[in-house]
Amino acid sequence: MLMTIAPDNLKNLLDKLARDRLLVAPSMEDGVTRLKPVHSAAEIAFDYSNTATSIKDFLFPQSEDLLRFVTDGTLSIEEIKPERAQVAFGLRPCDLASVALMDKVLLGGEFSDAHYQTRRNNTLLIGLACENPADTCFCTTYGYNPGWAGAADVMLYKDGDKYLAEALTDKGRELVGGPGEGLFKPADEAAGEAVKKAYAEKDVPFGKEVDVQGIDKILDGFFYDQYWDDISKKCIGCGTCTYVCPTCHCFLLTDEARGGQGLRFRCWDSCMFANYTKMASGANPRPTKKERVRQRFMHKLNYYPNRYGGSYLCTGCGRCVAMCPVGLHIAGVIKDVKGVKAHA
Amino acid sequence: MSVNEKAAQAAGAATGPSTVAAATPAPEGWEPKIIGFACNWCTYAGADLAGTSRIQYPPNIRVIRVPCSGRINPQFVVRAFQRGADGVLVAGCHPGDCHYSTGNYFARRRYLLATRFIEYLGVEPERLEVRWISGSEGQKFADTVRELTEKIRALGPQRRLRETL
Amino acid sequence: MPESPLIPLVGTIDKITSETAASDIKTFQVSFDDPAVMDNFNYQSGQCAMLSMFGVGESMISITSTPTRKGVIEFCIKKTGRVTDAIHEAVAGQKLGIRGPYGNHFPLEMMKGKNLLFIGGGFALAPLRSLINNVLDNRKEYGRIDIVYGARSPGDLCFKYELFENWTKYENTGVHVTVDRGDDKWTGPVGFVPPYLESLNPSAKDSVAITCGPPIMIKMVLQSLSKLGFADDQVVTTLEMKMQCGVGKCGRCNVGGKYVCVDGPVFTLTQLKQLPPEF
Amino acid sequence: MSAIFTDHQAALRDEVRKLLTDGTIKGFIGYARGRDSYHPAPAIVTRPDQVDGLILDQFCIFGLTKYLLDYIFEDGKMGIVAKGCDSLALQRLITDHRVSRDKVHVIGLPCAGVINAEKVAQLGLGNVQKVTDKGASFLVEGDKGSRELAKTEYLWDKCLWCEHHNPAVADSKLGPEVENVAMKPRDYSDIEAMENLPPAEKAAYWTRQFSRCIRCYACRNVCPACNCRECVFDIADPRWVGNTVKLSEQQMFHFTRAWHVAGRCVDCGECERVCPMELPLMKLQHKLQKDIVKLFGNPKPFEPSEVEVLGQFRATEDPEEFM
Repeated sequence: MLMTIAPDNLKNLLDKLARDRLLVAPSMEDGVTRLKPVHSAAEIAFDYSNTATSIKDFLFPQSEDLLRFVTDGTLSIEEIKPERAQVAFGLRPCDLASVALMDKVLLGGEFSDAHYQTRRNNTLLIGLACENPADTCFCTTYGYNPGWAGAADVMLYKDGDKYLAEALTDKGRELVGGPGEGLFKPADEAAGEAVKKAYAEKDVPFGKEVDVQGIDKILDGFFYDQYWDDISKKCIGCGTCTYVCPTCHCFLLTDEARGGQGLRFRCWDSCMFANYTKMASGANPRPTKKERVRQRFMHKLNYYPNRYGGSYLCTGCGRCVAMCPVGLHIAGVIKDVKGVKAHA
Repeated sequence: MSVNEKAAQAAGAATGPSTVAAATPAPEGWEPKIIGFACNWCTYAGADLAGTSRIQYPPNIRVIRVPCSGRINPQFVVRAFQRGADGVLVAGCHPGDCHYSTGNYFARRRYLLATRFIEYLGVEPERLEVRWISGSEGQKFADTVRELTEKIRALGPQRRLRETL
Repeated sequence: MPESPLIPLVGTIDKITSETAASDIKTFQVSFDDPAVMDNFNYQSGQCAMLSMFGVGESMISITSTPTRKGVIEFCIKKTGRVTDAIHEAVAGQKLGIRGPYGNHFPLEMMKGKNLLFIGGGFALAPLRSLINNVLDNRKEYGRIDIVYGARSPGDLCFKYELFENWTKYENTGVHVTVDRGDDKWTGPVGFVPPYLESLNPSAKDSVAITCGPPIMIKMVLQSLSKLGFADDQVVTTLEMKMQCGVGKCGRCNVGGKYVCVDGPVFTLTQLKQLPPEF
Repeated sequence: MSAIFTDHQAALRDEVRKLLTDGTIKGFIGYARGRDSYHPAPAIVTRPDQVDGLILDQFCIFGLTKYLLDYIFEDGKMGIVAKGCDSLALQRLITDHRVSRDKVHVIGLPCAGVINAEKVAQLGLGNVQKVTDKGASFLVEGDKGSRELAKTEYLWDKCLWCEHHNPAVADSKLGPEVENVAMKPRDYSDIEAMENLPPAEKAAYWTRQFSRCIRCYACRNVCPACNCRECVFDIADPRWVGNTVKLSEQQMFHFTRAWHVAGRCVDCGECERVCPMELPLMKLQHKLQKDIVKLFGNPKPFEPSEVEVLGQFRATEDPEEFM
């Protein structure tokens, strides 16, 4: 069912939510708009194309406590569970799409990641459709669009001076009927659907330039191509692309102990770092930038779709396009590989 | 702290200026913890002399003996603050007296810069003390430790660079 | 039981056996502190487990004991990095964390009724030992068994009690040991494993070769096996990669589209040849 | 001062093609078109057929010299294009004995200032077609509009006080040298303002900045002074900075990084420019610089010298504060 909510009511709702759970929202600080914990709606930026960091920070945080241990003489281990409730507001369609891709890795297979599952359960996702896609946005390349609701519990679409709202899950309906009671008004279904359609069909110029169709198959035979040599030379081996990416999920486990007790953490790691695959013996299967750069793009465009069926491990959020210091980003690689292929 | 702030801190996120240092009073029974980096040839001997001469000074300092003040990487100072020191004393031979001739001259340049830099990052300047204390200056060592302890007692616990585990 | 697969269970090191003269390789017998977990810890030859030294970190180690001898879990560990250093410093009775078992296992079904040729080098005999004891415990189900093993020097030979006492007792089973350099007491063959293997000239007919060793040895052994007429699907080997999670999430142990922690570590040469050479 | 990089693009391509063809160099480090006309990207070409991809325009800011470290263990020369500021970075690497001068062929690029693309990209001029030097301003013509942009407002800050318009190290030069005067004096007023804040406010400021850091190491990886064979942050034991991302570790990281290049920073500003979270990293370096100038009487600590500021002392002239 479609509803509308006035901006003031939305702010009231967010303020209300901030009282009993962690409110995460786009907020501008020193010129950077990123998703961060805020105390009230007053801190929220409502006018932004996309946030510098993604929802990943809160479903799969950069550092996460896994367990506490005591090692004085004996050993005891206590699992730490991320029990806090959180609500994330203002998620763009690319981030909402990324959640499904992360779910496949972290919740799929023989082992399910309990920490991630708990955070998923405890987090209410409120999406906000894109009014003005940035120059670097290319979500439409992957079949998403500026109105894509993905994993959202509630999806909002700015419609003139109000927001069109749709509750998509039980969690979302609980929000509308619970804390949101009296703040939402029923919307005209037909007019609402028209708004949704307009967002879904919104032009994403960069998306038109990048055609991903069939790249997984092309890459099957592209592993040994000279291209990886050429392109990887300019990589500086920083972790920017992987850390701002909403779908990169590689991590490491690390301990910190002081005086017989300590914590084990799970922290993001980056396949672009030289030490990433270096073994204790000193052997490193991916010793140079070439192997590392190739790994990152093969993973996103070939290994992942082959392993998890279909979708690519990229949602076209454009963060790596905007932030890679040397302009080595996935949209460029897709274009290049197809270009190289076309000439070959 | 509100639920929000606790949670925000748990997320490793900034909690805004409201939680910055100083605001929280020192806990009951708190005693300043001071790490003293002392060069082996002068200051350590000076500290020893203070002891054998039975000069009283506060027990708040934990001395770490190093070969030379030139060995004391400012990283050590930041690490000490990170791991719970409320104050740090860096001490070595007087200029001209270095056992290795010139180590303390390099240390002097380094700490002229480092004291200012650490202050610039928001650590109260009183928390880092650099002093030349010779092997015969047992009294100076004791006085330095006493003054430093009192200054830090007045400031309260150092939370600026302290890690939370 | 912890909810997360990343949380280890508490175990104890029961017994430590030094394997080599330099004591840089030791076998650790461990048990879970919870008897119920100990009873339910079912693994197969070729699988690994993640051992935790708290405050230092975790390491993925192959299980060297055989599931046919229940109640014994052993890991053979070489001192190579921070975690293994810490394990080597441990004394019997010390606690550690264990989680697992992880990965696939040696394809026992495909080996049934076949002649088996084991080729190991250095401390990489560890995963093979699990399989060797496994098949020897069911000796009748297999054909001839040959174990070819080499190490740098007599002092570097692992599992001497198995090589020279236990395994030689079985019928129709040959143990062939070589060293790169002998010493004044060594009377056996001297030389690298691949030429030694070729000199033994094992028959490829109805055989499966299982090899484990340092990368350079594997590379040469694979060439030798090919010369001896072994087809790719008759050759089984294991891969080693850096691992953090062990459960196919953390993303670093992949070789092409395969994760060594869940899809490996055991691969046939046929499978291996379909992977990019990033191992 | 009227030179536009684009004027030299053809000459650059010709020279690189010649150098590659006659075997003088085995590869060339330059610029190619990036995601749009405002963001040229570094490019390393090794074959003559790639040379036509090289570009030069007034947005070419990226300091390329650090790439030379990728080739120090290989035979043969690498070619590189270097502005004045880049040549300081190159001198840094040479002075630190990390790059051998005879293994680099430097094509010098006299520079009257690089336009801050991040500012211009906001103006909606579309795809940039042409940039003309008008003395005190640049005329930027795009397919959606043109604007005359005052240099004092639209150049990178470092270009305004730059005193190194002409490359100090070069085997050949593109175009005549430009007049080597700073557009305005080096200015540390923002550093002084920060120094005058009470400790709690300084702490609040840096807490806010450092807690935004994602520890991608882009600042380190782009820095020509961060050229250690093995970086302290990559060493597992002893581990000076843990993997966990929390304020105390971020501070340790940034303190260490800044301190390790104290007195060695060439003031190229690349760390701050590439930071995806826009941390004001040069505020750390400028503080160190300012103090070095004041304390040790070294007027230009950003010019590499054989003995670095913290690797020397003056027994009697250095200030004495620790008696």
